[in-house]
Amino acid sequence: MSSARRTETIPEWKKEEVDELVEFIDSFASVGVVGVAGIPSRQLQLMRRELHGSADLRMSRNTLVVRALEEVDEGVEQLTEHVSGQVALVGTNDNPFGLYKQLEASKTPAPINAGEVAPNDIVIPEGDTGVDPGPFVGELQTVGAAARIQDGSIQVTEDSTVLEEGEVVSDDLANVLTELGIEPKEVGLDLKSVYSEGVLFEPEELAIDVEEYEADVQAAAAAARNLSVNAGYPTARTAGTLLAKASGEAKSVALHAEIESPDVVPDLIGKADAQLRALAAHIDDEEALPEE
Amino acid sequence: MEYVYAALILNETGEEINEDNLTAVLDAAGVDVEESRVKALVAALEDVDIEEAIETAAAAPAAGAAA
Amino acid sequence: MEYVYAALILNETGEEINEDNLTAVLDAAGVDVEESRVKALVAALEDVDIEEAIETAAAAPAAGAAA
Amino acid sequence: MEYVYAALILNETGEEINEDNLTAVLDAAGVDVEESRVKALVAALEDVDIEEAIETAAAAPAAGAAA
Amino acid sequence: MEYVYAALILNETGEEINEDNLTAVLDAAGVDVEESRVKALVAALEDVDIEEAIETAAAAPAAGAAA
Amino acid sequence: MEYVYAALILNETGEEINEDNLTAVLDAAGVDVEESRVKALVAALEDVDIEEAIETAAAAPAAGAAA
Amino acid sequence: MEYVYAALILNETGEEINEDNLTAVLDAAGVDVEESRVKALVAALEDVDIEEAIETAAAAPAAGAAA
Repeated sequence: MSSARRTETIPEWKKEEVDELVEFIDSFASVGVVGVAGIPSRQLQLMRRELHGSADLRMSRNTLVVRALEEVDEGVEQLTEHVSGQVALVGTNDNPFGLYKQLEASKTPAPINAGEVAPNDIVIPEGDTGVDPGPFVGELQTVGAAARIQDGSIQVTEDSTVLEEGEVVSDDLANVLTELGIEPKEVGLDLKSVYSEGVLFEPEELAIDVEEYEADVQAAAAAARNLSVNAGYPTARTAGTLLAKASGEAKSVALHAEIESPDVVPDLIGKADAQLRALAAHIDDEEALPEE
Repeated sequence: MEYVYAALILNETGEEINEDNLTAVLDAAGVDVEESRVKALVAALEDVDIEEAIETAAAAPAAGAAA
Repeated sequence: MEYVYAALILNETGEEINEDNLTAVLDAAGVDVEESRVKALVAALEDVDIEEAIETAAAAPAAGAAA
Repeated sequence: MEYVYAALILNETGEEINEDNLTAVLDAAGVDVEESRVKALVAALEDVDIEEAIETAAAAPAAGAAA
Repeated sequence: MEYVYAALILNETGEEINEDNLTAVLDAAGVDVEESRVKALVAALEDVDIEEAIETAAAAPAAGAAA
Repeated sequence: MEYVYAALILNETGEEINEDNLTAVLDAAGVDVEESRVKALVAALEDVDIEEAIETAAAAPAAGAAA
Repeated sequence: MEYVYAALILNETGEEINEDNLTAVLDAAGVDVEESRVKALVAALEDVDIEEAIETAAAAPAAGAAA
């Protein structure tokens, strides 16, 4: 205790808190900052429980979090720029990409209130609103939706972007969205940045396009199949294809060469017949083709 | 349809498709050849590009028979 | 293809598809007949139902379209 | 089809596709070789570009699908 | 591809597709046989129903179209 | 694409597709392994049904991965 | 298929596809490497333009086209 640095006077409890935060940071391979704004505390407890085992959340005063990050140093202090507003530290020994995926998946839609900033473009989708004709059609039009009365109800005639990302939600719009049950916000732990084993990841770097990887796997599998078959190197997965290819080649050669082999004679007969009918189609003379 | 096949054989061998040749082929096959049909066929084929006509068929041969 | 055409002519006329008949038809068409091909064809046709082969081919859509 | 496969092996190895070579390959495979079929095969392949025939099969499977 | 052709010949003739038989066929065709490739082929074919593989190809030309 | 190939080797051998195994395979191939790519691949493949993807590739053979 | 994937990794990284390198990669993936399969693969790839082979769709049903 006596050896502790004391360059400034801070209360003992703060020191202990910082020590605990340092311990938290040190105990995980990856540490990140998550936004927790707008999450009701009950929901937050639920999320924390769901993360249990794969990641831990630690909340504290931002000033103390910054102090702890700076104390650990080693690169993790780069996270301090994200420590503002309602945030928490998240730590995991799992893959940071996996953490991001898990956090994204746990987000749930939520209504947006008047005065809030739109986190993304807000769109009222085309379709039947299910609302009976009345003043609501005017409210829709006022906020910028293409709406009219049709078939006994109010219809939105095309996808209408009623607010762009970063703009503030008006009272009118909030009311319309509530009426339509549109929840444009995604509430959940919002990963702002992760420091993992020497690398700082931004969320856009952590967002994985699974479909792209799936396409890559398909392409890789196709490449291997192609190489195996085209090089004539049989594997358990391609032996059947190789056999089929070889037999197809033989058949093709037999047909081209018109080899009188039992395997292709039926095809040759079919071909002759097709040719016959093709030629006959050019003959427009009953006397030449009385059978037709 | 044997008359048309006879024409196809001649086409394949490069022989002229005329009355004599057609009759000879059909004769050999035991056909009781009708002169008027032979005449009509020769006339009808005069303006037909046989290779072109049968190529369409050759492109999509009898897969059915194979399968 | 002339060997197959010859067989089909015989099939149309109801004559037996044997070496002699095939050779006669091909001869008449001016073909320099190869006995081995005639033999091979006759052997191959032993197990083939010609009518069925034609019908199957005709039933196949593309072949039909081509014809 | 074993006769054709034998020809394709010879084609692949660059050996001449003649009666002796075909017979040797088929013999080795335990085939009771019929001379006439070997002759017919050699005759039929004389004017055929085997590589092209193989490639046509690989390159235009659409025809197969259509048929 | 000659190794695969050789396997198909043996399949047609009903002979066992083993290293000895494959080597004999390839030898006869003048192939400088590589034991490892023969082994690999035999191993790969162990669990394959050859007839089915061939038939699948003939019966499902749609896959060809996809290519 | 080498990272994906490495994953497919592991899939084929039944080994777990994790960071250590991928890194080992890539290392052995002389790849200067980027840890973050390995991590991303592991995370992404958790949500990919690899066998299904392989089967899709087999059913509709297409141009493989251009290097 | 793991042997082929190993070759594809080496191809991608520009390393030579030889027995030693293939074995190293497969070893690292926990494969109980069979020398004969490695040899066979190296032999099979010797005369192959890998890039081209990868890109050429290996459609099984060449038979489709033939038929």
